[in-house]
Amino acid sequence: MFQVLVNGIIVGGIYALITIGFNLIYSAVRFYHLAYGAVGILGAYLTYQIQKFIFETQGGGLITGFLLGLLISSIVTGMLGILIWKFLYRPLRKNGASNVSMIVASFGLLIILQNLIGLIFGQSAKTIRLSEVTTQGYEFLSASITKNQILILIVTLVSVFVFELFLHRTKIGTAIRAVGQNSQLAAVVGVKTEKVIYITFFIASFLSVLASSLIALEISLKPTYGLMLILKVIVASIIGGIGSMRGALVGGLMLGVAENFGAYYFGSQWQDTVAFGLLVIFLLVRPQGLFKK
Amino acid sequence: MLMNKQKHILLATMLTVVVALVLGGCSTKVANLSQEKIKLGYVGPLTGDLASIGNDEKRAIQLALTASGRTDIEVIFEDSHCNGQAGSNAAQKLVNVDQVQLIMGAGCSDATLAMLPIIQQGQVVLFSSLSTSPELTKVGGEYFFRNAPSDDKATEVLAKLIKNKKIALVSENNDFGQAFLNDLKVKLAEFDTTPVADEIFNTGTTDYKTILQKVKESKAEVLAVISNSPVSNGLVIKQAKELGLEMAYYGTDSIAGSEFSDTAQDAAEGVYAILVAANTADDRVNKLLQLYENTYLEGPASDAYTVLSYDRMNIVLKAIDAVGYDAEAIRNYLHTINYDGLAGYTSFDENGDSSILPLVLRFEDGELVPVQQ
Amino acid sequence: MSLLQIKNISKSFDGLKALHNLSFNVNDGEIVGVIGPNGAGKSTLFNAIMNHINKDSGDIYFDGINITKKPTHPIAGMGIVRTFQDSQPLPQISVQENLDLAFKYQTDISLVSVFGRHKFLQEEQQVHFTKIKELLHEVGLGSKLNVQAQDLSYGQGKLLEMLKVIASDARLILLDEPFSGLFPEMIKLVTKLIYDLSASGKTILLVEHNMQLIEEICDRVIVMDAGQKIADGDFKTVTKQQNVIDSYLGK
Amino acid sequence: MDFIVQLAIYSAIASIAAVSLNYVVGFTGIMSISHASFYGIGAYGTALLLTKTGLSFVPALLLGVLITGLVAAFASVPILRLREDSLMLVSVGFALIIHSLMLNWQSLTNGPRGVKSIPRPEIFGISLTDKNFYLVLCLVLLVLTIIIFYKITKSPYGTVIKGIRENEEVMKNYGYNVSKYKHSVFVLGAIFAGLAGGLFASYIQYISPESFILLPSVFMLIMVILGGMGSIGGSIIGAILITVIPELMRFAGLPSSFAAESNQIVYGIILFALMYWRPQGLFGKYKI
Repeated sequence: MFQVLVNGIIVGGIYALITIGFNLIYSAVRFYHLAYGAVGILGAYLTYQIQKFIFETQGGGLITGFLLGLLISSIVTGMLGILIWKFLYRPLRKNGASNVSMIVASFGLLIILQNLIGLIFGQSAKTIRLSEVTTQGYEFLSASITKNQILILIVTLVSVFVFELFLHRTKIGTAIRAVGQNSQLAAVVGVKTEKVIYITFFIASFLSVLASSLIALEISLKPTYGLMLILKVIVASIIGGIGSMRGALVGGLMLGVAENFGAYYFGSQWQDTVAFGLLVIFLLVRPQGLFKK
Repeated sequence: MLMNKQKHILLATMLTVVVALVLGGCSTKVANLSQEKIKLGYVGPLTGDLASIGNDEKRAIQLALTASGRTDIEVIFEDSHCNGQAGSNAAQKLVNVDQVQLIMGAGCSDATLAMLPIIQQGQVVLFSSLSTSPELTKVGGEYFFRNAPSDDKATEVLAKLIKNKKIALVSENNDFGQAFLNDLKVKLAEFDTTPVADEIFNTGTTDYKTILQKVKESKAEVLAVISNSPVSNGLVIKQAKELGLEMAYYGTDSIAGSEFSDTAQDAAEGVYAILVAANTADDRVNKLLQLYENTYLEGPASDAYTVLSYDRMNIVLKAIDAVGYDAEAIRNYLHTINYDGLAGYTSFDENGDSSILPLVLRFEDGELVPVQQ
Repeated sequence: MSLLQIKNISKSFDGLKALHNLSFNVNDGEIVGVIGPNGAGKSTLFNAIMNHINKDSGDIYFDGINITKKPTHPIAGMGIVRTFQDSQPLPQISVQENLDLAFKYQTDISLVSVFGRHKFLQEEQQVHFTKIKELLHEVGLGSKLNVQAQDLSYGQGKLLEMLKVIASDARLILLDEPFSGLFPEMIKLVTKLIYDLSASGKTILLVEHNMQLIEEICDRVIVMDAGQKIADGDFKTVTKQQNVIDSYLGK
Repeated sequence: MDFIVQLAIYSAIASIAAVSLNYVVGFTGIMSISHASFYGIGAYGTALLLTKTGLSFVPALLLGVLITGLVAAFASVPILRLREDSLMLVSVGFALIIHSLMLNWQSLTNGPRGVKSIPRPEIFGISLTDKNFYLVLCLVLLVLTIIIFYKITKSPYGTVIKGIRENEEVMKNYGYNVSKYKHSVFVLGAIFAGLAGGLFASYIQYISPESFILLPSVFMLIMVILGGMGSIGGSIIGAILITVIPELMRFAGLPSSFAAESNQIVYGIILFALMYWRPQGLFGKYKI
């Protein structure tokens, strides 16, 4: 039983990490950036490629290869995130596109990105690993956690903590929150909203690559994971409260735990039903989610 | 009123585009008849979850064709997207427009079952190396052949191996998984053994730790993974080892191949596989896998289906040489053939099912080695 | 007997008292002005009457019937219509369709009516229908029937909104700043339309900032400030009251 | 020529679904992504009735459509409480729940193995094994659908639902019971989706949950958006294009190694470009 909770928290941690990025973008530009899942997976593929390059040709260690790959691909994908806003979404918004047409456009982008990944990296699954040997998890309180999971937990906690600090302590952080609250007002007060949106897209894409690469440790990489991830992220962000950072954290964890308990008691084939049942219930009972007023 | 004029122009262009495309369709048909090249069809999952195995099939056909040196034969590859409507369209196009007499393919039973009425009506031979669902034996019809053995043979072998042990079954919630699972349960019941755990997971599931937790609590001695996706097989076994489940692992035919070993890596050690055709003891198989790796710079996602598809192409070539390119003649010829293929001696019974029997193999330091029962 | 009775309704949005036990009556056939500084709660009053927002306390009676808790559409069905502050007609449908929607006699709209035999407008409806056609030409919208409403100018949009009010043939009409943003000759046209309405026995509640128009049109004036009624009477006496002047000068 | 006839049949069935979706999304502004689920319920309803109860084609199809209507009536209560993007999301949630019911309610739907050998329909004794007769059946039903929806959208009722699309609050102010209209629009749209589903099932003679998952709903939405919101002719052309073009791409002779992915990329580009240049679609009058 406790093991199921542990599994839920670890998966939930990853969902939370991605949902934070997703909510950040939503609060800045007010629409669901569906292609966000594919951006993260693209970044994870980059991490895989860099790690393979370092490990096989440069003879570097798996872990150093992974960390270096993570850093490089997060920055590169962060740039990509900015370009996506600047050349794809902003012209649409300037053209007077409504929220609904922005969602439809971003779904189109998701399909394009997913198939580009399929073309470039091929359809077969790729694996990122940190050690040659599959090591058995460490036992404590009748639950076992593997090395990867511990790393995921640590990185999730650290990035959530650093992110909260960044958001509330630094100037840019407050600017992002101001734009999130009310972009017109922020503009009036002199916040350069355009620059803030760039930073938001950079950070969000950075986080999504981080989380997608971590997930790849557990479930390897396939081009179709983008859609799967974004559906989970939407559920988590609605539960937590669309646009709120703390909501993203709680929403992600709740989704992870709910899915795992659903799988445990009803069988894993009902896992998605539990997740989307939760989405429907929250949209009806509390559409603004847990943390929004 | 600009709005209306603009609308009429757009309407007109749209209609001309559609008409042009449709006519385009017909004109290529006329062109085909003039060339005397023999046209074979292939319909399989080139996108979607089974894309990697579909690509294996396609590459195996291309390898066999180049190896045979035949220039008078051309294979038209169509993607079934693992979906009924696309599969039936692909088959209809091949039968109706390309006038093929024989189609290789049919992977996901969605596309297969949607193609069967077209095959039977068009009286074209359908030769599959991927669909193993036992239900096709009855429904296939006289034009349906397959050299991949029906699952009821595999379940027989597996049932004998794991009878009266504490068994945990983890199966994928798709046509292959559920058909195999139900068949296996029936066979196990004959040996009056009932599984201690019976978990089903949706296609595309990636986190199996919670299912495996239930398997752990069921104190099973044997874990049988029933899925035709190499990634799912790999993840289940890897996560089971991470959870410290000490039990014998059994998998099905999609275990042999790079995609599974990449995902499971060293966790694959000691895993039993009930599978067909990846018998590495036969050096023709090794030569083919090596040829595949040299040509495509990566190992096949599944050795079994690559070998079966390779055999299939050679069987079709043999049939055409023997009786000419006519569906009726090929159909009768296939009933009489006993081909010495990489997957073993292949002959077809009256339902078109193949005589090939699955072997029991075991992963020993990265290699699949046959195990004597 | 007064047509509309507001009995000490109050409504606060987390602390801000939008309406604070406000009470007043409007008699049949009267034109009553509602004035007060911005944020005095005028629009909130209209929202409260139409039950767009539910009230914290108090009751509203229309023609003697308690409509406090009724959903918006039955209230409108009883013969009340309201315009929104800078309301424009529905944009992506034609002027004709906008009018049809407001036309009171378009009652039994159901799927059955689509396929059933098309009921011919009774004589009384026919009269009403021709009257609107005339008004359309009068205000210069006669030629724009099939134009998408979004292609009209702001002024023409406001005029169309007034015509929709007339078409609805409602007994009580809540006008929320019908004159705002209009050129002088448009204001004359709207004023004429209001007089026509009043002449045909309609009761009007008019929210407006333009004081001359209020003085010219209204029989009686209610002054609101911070959600409370601070004066109720004819224009002259009310504008002399000290507390009204203070509220406007922002003391 | 069977290939062309089969394409025509699939286009006609897709057009019926697209026109009914346009009635819900284009005319009334209810952004529902669960249309393929009703298409699926219609298909399963008809297929199960045909295979399990031995009913003949016409009663099975009508009953299948009725069942879809009932399910839609229940589903519309939660779905229509929301608007715009949250309605889209709850309808996605509903679609996925229906899909997993199809997948896991094995006793009823035979789960992932789907429903096999659905008999080809017999109407008044004419057996429709011949594709041409089936095409005639589909075209007759398509024409019927067009007439019905044309008549509705041109009638005063049509004006009311267009008014609801524009602004629900204003419509309430004029005394219209907005939720009653939205429910009846949602259910009628679902009924025609069920009809299309029933026709699809008895033509393809095998259905499984895979063909009714999220993607078909999105494809239907693309048909309506491409064709044009609020234009019946537009949705039909959109349906024909989305059904026919990928099949004709088979002739384009693209090397199949990247033909499959490039098809999908073309859809993505169509979606994005449309939202930029013509959000109202080719023939539509209303921007989403």
